[in-house]
Amino acid sequence: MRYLPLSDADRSEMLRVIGASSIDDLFRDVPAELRLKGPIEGLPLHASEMAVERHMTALSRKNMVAGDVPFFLGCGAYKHHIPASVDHLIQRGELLTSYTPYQPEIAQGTLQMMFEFQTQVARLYGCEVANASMYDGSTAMWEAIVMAHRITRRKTSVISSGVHPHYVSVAKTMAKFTEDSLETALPELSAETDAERLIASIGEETSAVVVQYPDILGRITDLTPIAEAAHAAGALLIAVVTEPVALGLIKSPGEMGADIVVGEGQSIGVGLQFGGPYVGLFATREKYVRQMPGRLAGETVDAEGKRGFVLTLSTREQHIRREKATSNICTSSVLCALAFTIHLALLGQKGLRQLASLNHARACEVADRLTAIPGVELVNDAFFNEFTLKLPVEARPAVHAMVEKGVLGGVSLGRLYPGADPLQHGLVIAVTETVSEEDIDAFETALKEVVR
Amino acid sequence: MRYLPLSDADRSEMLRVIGASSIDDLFRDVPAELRLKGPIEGLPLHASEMAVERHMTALSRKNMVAGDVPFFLGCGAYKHHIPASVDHLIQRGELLTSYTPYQPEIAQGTLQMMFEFQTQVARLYGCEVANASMYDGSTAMWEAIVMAHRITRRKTSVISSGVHPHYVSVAKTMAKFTEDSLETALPELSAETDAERLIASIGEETSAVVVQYPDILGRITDLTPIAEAAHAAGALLIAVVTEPVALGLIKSPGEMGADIVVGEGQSIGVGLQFGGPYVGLFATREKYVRQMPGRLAGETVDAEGKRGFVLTLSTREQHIRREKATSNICTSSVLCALAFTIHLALLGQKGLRQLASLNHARACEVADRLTAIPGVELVNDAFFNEFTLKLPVEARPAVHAMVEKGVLGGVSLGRLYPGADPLQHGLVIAVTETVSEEDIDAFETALKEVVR
Amino acid sequence: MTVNPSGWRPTAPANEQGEAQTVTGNRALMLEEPLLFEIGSTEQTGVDFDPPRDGEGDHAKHGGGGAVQGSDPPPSGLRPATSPSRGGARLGGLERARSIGLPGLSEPEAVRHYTRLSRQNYAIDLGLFPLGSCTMKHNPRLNEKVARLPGFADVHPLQPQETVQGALQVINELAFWLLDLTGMYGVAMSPKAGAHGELCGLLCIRAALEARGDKRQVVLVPESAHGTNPATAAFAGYRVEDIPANAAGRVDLNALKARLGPDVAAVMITNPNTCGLFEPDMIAISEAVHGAGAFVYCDGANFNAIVGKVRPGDLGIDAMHINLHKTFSTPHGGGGPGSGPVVLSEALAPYGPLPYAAKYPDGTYKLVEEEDGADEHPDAFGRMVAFHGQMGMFTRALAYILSHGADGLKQVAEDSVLNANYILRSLADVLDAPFAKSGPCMHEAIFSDRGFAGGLSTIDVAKALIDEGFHPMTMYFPLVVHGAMLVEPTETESKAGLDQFIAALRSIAERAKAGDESLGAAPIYAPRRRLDETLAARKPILTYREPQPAEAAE
Amino acid sequence: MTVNPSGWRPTAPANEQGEAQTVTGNRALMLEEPLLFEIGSTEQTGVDFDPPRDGEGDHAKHGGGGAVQGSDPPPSGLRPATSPSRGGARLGGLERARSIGLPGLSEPEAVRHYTRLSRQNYAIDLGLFPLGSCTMKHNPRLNEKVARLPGFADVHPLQPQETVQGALQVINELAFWLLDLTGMYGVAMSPKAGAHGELCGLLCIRAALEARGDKRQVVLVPESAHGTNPATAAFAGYRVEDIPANAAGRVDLNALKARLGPDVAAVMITNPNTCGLFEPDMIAISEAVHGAGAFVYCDGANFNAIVGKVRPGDLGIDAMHINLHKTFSTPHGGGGPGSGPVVLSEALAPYGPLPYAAKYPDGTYKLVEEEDGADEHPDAFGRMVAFHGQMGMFTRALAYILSHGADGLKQVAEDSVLNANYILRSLADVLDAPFAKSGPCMHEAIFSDRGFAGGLSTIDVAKALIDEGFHPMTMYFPLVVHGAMLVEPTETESKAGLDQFIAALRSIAERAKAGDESLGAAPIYAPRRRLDETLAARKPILTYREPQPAEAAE
Ligand SMILES: Cc1ncc(COP(=O)(O)O)c(C=O)c1O
Ligand SMILES: Cc1ncc(COP(=O)(O)O)c(C=O)c1O
Repeated sequence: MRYLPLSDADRSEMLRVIGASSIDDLFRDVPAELRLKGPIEGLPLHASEMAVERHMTALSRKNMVAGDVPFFLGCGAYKHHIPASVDHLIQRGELLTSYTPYQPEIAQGTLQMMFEFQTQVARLYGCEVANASMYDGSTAMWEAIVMAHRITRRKTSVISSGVHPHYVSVAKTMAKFTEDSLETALPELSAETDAERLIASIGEETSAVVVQYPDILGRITDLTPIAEAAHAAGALLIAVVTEPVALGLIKSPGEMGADIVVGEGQSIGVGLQFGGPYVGLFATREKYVRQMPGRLAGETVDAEGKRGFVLTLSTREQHIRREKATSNICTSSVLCALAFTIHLALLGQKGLRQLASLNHARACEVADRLTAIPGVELVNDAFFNEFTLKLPVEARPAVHAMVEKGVLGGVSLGRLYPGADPLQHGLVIAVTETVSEEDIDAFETALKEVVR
Repeated sequence: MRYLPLSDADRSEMLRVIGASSIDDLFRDVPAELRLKGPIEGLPLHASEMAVERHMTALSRKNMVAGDVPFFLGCGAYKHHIPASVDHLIQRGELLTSYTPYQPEIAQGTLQMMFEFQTQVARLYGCEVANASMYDGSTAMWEAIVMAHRITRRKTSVISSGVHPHYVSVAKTMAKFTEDSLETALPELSAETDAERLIASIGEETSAVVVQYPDILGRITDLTPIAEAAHAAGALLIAVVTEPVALGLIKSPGEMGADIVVGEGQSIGVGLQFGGPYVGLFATREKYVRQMPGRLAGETVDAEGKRGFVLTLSTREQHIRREKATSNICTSSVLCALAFTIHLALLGQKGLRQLASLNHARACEVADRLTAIPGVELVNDAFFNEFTLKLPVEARPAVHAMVEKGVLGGVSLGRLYPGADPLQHGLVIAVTETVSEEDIDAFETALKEVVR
Repeated sequence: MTVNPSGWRPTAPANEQGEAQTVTGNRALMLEEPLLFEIGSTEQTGVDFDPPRDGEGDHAKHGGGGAVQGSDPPPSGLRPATSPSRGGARLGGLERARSIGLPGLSEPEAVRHYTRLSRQNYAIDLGLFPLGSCTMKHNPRLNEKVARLPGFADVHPLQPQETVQGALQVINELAFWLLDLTGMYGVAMSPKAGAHGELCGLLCIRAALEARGDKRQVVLVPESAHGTNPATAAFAGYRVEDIPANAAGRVDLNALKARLGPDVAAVMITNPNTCGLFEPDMIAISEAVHGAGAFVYCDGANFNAIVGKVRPGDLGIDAMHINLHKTFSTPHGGGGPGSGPVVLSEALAPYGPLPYAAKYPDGTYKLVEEEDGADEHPDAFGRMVAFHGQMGMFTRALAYILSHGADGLKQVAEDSVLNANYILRSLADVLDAPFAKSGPCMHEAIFSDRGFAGGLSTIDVAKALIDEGFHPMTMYFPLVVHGAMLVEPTETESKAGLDQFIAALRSIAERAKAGDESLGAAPIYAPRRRLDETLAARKPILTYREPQPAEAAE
Repeated sequence: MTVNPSGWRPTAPANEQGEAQTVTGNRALMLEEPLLFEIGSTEQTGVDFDPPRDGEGDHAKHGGGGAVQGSDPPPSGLRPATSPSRGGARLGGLERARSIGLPGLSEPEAVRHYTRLSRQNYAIDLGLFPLGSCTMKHNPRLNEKVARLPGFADVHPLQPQETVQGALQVINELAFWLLDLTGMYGVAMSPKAGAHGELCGLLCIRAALEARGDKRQVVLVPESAHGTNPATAAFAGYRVEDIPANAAGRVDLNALKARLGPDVAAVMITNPNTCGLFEPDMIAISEAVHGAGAFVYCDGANFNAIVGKVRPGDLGIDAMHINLHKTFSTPHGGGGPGSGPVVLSEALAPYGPLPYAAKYPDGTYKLVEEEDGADEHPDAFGRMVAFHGQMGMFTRALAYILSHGADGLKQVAEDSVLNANYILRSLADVLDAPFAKSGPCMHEAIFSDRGFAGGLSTIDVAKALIDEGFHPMTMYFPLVVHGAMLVEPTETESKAGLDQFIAALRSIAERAKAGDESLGAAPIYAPRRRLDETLAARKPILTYREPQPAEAAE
């Protein structure tokens, strides 16, 4: 078998050295009656690379490829053009096939890249420190809530109705078991966010207020008042960012007073991949660093005084602190973090700003074009590259009808909030630099037809 | 521009250091009236990676992809499955972006791979030595003829009618200028090769006999008698191999007495690529090595006595011998040679034999299936993975008609030998491991329809 | 950028060999590389944009090119979409004014920066990576290729389901084979890594207990367990208690039985355990645990040793996570991404999380989410992640399973165990192997530092292995063995490779016993000597700060 | 395999730094790697085949798997075609009986073997590669991506033309832009590299001369020319004579005029020339040559210096090859593949070779081969290669040209010249720059070894650069400068990178002048010390031979 270097001759020679009469001798601790006699049933025998490649290719062709059609989906995952050099570099064996950098003398590559990643994330979010990645945005948000709980010793968090519903369900699921209590609500199809409700509901039991920016409907609002209200009550402000590209154009949550900023990094370097693997970003204030989950790379020197990097503050982590750790996370999403840091290094501030303004300009154009369709209303006043339309018809069937016309025309709120009647006419549309003029024409035509 | 690291600030600082007032100052040797004033006309200004990728993708989609349809073309280029690890490895920057290994201390990777490649080629061909690659099979054949000319000091070579017509045209083109004379002929649609004609035409002016094995019609024949006849007359036997996979199953030319064996390496590791880049293989007897063209890696030791490799016998080459060199070749096809050596190392003798027998078995099946079609005759008695059919109709229109049915059904001799009437009914069909049962059914159906 | 980007200064202590120093600090192919922030500039970018139209004037000054200028033939793809006159007008006054401080690199600089950095890493592709408990096996390149097929890599998780049938089929097929290989009843595919899978498994257990109104508080975990086990139990709201081990490095069955009671929710067992030993009493353990009304969670990180040889379902296990990034060869990538599907017993399957990919008789696939959950999977404990799990790992793992097949996977387990025992027996004469007398090990061999001369410890042996061209084994884990050295070669190592490793470790072990002080200086050939971890933790520097003008000058 | 795969033995002279030796011969990440033939086996393979059917029993024993065994869901792709009962029966008795002696490696062994070997190479991706005359610029990764699109990579050269319109369009578009950039009349796309392009150009010239019944015998080539120039002229059947250079490193116009006559077929000029200097008299040269009834061949290897700044067609050139693997960034790959299209003047265009890709008014493309050649291109001198040229390089070069565009390419030339002059002027005080006084250089700076202390030469400086982490410049070429050091940075180097290089070369130059003997020992940090090239040439070992049992034992 192509992945197995041992020959039968090697095997018998090695058994001889070991002093075992047969391979099963080595499995003697496994109850004999349970040991499978031959190859396991059901699974075919080994297959050639060509056969497997053909099978997988056949499956892949059953999917509609985002890049092949007019594409306008967002809601937590965004299609951006990724420079070819990013994937080329993360496929270098030294990055792809290394482990968590436990032996820093021969892991400076990963460690320095982690350190650079942490700095980029902290600056993008407007925070002092960031960790070296979490699984994704949704799990990062839950970890932030638990962290706020540890810091404030309070158990109630107030979650904005603008937070991605999947993120909210993850938090609700966990809260059931940790006896945290979460105040949540459904979003409304209005230009206003629920900032006021949030501020009103902050109390002395509140550990944190959690807001998404831009939110699930693409709305953006100044977080400063919420931060001030939270701080006044001794609570923290947790901001969630699902589209990091936005921060090339609009204020960072850190600048507006957020204490913990978490989010999804997929937009930069990672790609759509049907939802995973993605990369969770996590940043906060220096004073909270010892309460932070996840790996951290830190600067130090070696025996010769040369600068080098190591994993640090491990006393927060499960492999040292075990049940007292700040989190149980071990393997996180470093390779995606490397893709993120490479793509962001290629962009730089200059490229990120250009990319962001191009996204926004393109989104404004699409909003104008679509709201010109009779009966179609724009929910948002302000947005970055994503906005919500109120259609004269239910959005969910409309989306399926557009698929028939070869257009992937946004995410219906019906998909995200099944059964929430007031939202059924809502359609969330993301527009990035990958959208061409022809794509916009096709979308406009398709939407016209399905709403009439 | 994304490929240019200098900033405008760098540029003016550097001009200052240089002591030039402007960049045009540095171009002062270029006649001012000829210097272009602005960006050259016609060519657009720079474009984003995304835009260029879309343009190239659009062009690529105008082509019918071999892997997407039933595919049976050969005649000097063969479709084989290449393990994913081959392309992964040759994309490592250290291999992809290095130069010809002039500085061996920091080029041992390329040099050792060349040495391993030379050994593999020599063994595959049944020869003593091989070089580190030529441009392709056709240019390698011409170099072999010139080499035979140098060795025998004779100018006439006899070329089998079974040699690929493009290879023959290349040789004819060159011969016009070097005053070598070539005896050539058109192939006939018969099971017999022209071995007898060749033997008969060997004289004391003959420098070399050139035969292809398997030949353009897929025929294979024992080269021993030709080798003996050639040697008896003081001439050399040059064998040309366009499908190296064949040598996993059939005797090597070296074993049968060939003095120089050249060929195309594309089948192993390189891929179709619409005809290039490919890689020329070149092997011969040790005693002729100083007459051989191309780069050679040789073993030696370093100052500490460690084994190492260097480019050697450069006194044959243009950069040392200039007009007295054995060839003018400089850049050859090393990266394709690396792909070849990696793929062949993955196969090994065991895999190569399996691959070759699978190809032959599949080809036999297809031959049986197609010759069952009324009016369709098999020209070959013996073949490896490629054979020729005589159709009841002209083959060229038949091939186009099959394209309409989504089948790439072989190469018509009319395409290769335009105007050669006796050959117009000939269709050359190659069958490799990539051909599936469904492909064979589709081909059979299509051919049935077009010949009826 | 300074000419010598490393911290090295001529005044710094010259290293032992008194090497000739270079001006650049480079040593031929071993290149020093400054930080991104030291070489990049906020005015530089490695990404171009197509030319601005009215309204995009905003970034006109950033000099997008004019790809649309007259060209014949006109490259069709080279026309950017136009944009509106109102660009930049709808940001609610939230424009980001201040500099973000993100440096950019041109593509040549970026490729070089990351290529140089990568060369400072060790990896499986370079050599043996015997990190015990981590199953660092070869990552097949076919897997990388299939994961990048546009039909998998360029598909959005919220596309209408009729447009992602192939993606759902991948999840369903992989789930099918994981159940086949484990003999379990159900599987939760969405967990993002092993620890996340542990959490998923414990939440299933907790949901099952609560469903029967049973509020148990305690989870029992062996001392030898991986840190994620107790951390996860605590994260899920349980109190953690130890299970003692016996002299043979296995769970002490009687002690366990004695502790079991109505307050125990679950027992977390790692099998094969972290000493590389199979728990021969596994069935008795399961029976005892079930007898006490608790559940058996199995940490499946070591499944590689038994895949295709025995089915965990036959051992009485209720839940087990599988690290696709270990047993099923998805690349570890320097610390993830991983994927931790959890297989479940019939008792726990009803409580598994949403979403999941179901296959219907008509051959279609459906992603069962909250919407249909109520009908099709009413007892689900909830959702673990946004979207549907690690698709990019699923494609790789499926390609791996189909490539190996039933015969190949059985061989995987056998060869991994064979390689580990070969190392164990080949070194037993120079290194103390605490459990060697109790019989063969499974996929990893464990040694202790017993017999090393004073002042030398496991870390010195590990660092000396670095100079010999190997990644060290896992050090000081599990805690139950003094100065533990846990060696997991995996099945993808050749005998020649093992022999070289054995020879190197043998000579180092002899030096350690002989008290060769020079071990303390190892590594001497790596990009860095030993690093000061105390300093790093004492005053953490976690992000780059631009030097003050003074420093910058130098 | 021996434990220590390198030739090193403890008995060998310990190296200067008296390094501690390792058992394996490895030095941390710098790993010794044996030959394929020392680690592989003829019984091992890294390629699997699907299970045998009747008649393929032939390789049944090689153990193809049974991918077709009952599987649910049945992986559709996993069914191999059946094969006939007669397999292996039609080889005309030519079965290959003897062992071929080709070792195989499993995939993990192969990935490791080649990854380790690759790490012993220097490359552009690692750092500055200032090899004069070679234009080692950054190779954009976009180019690698587009070249691998199935529509380009998986297309057969003999597919019916209606199925390859996109491929033909690529050739035609690239040809179009090359003509635009050179201001020439026609272009031959099929030559495989620069030298092959030279041959193509000279054959056009010869065909043109013969067409007018003119049998000229001599080609004039400057002493400073690259070796391929005289070699090509000889290969094309011409006698080669030198053209002398003047003190400023340019062609001596008067000497050239004096030599021109009815026997001279062509003059081969490199412009910018191999000293990195532009020929200011180029137009006068062309006029003189044309006046004498001969043609001007220009070696375009140095086109990078002037692309987008001046059009060779305006300089009176009749034929010029373009190295796509230099100016247009296709990767050099350790020695090719390259691509050497030749642009032609109106006088030579009719004689260009077949085939070529023509565009028709209806927007279709046609590959004009021998068949139509007679009508559409009757004077073609013939064919240079099988098939149609280096498609894989065409896609890359086209992507590069479109990416840079008119503004980008002009900047390429300017930055390449700027970088070279920056190096020239920054080092002129420590290194002898023979032509510096005559003014600026173009894309490369040339220095001589004048002033080095006795016993030290260019090679010592070059090898010392290796230790500093740079690839050396071109040494001892061109021949017209003593101990020539030809430095071509290209435009893809940053100022910071150049400053580091300058600092390193400056210190080495100072050591060379001061007579620092230690330079003679360089490199000391590379995978190998200086290699014995004389030994290699004296008794050539060009292929591996298995050791006799005796040796093998050790
Ligand atoms: C025994 C054991 N359990 C659990 C884990 C955690 O798995 P992951 O790192 O995928 O979260 C690991 C991996 O390090 C492990 O070795
Ligand atoms: C000046 C010059 N002419 C010709 C050549 C030959 O080009 P190629 O190596 O592509 O055959 C080269 C490349 O080394 C060169 O530098």
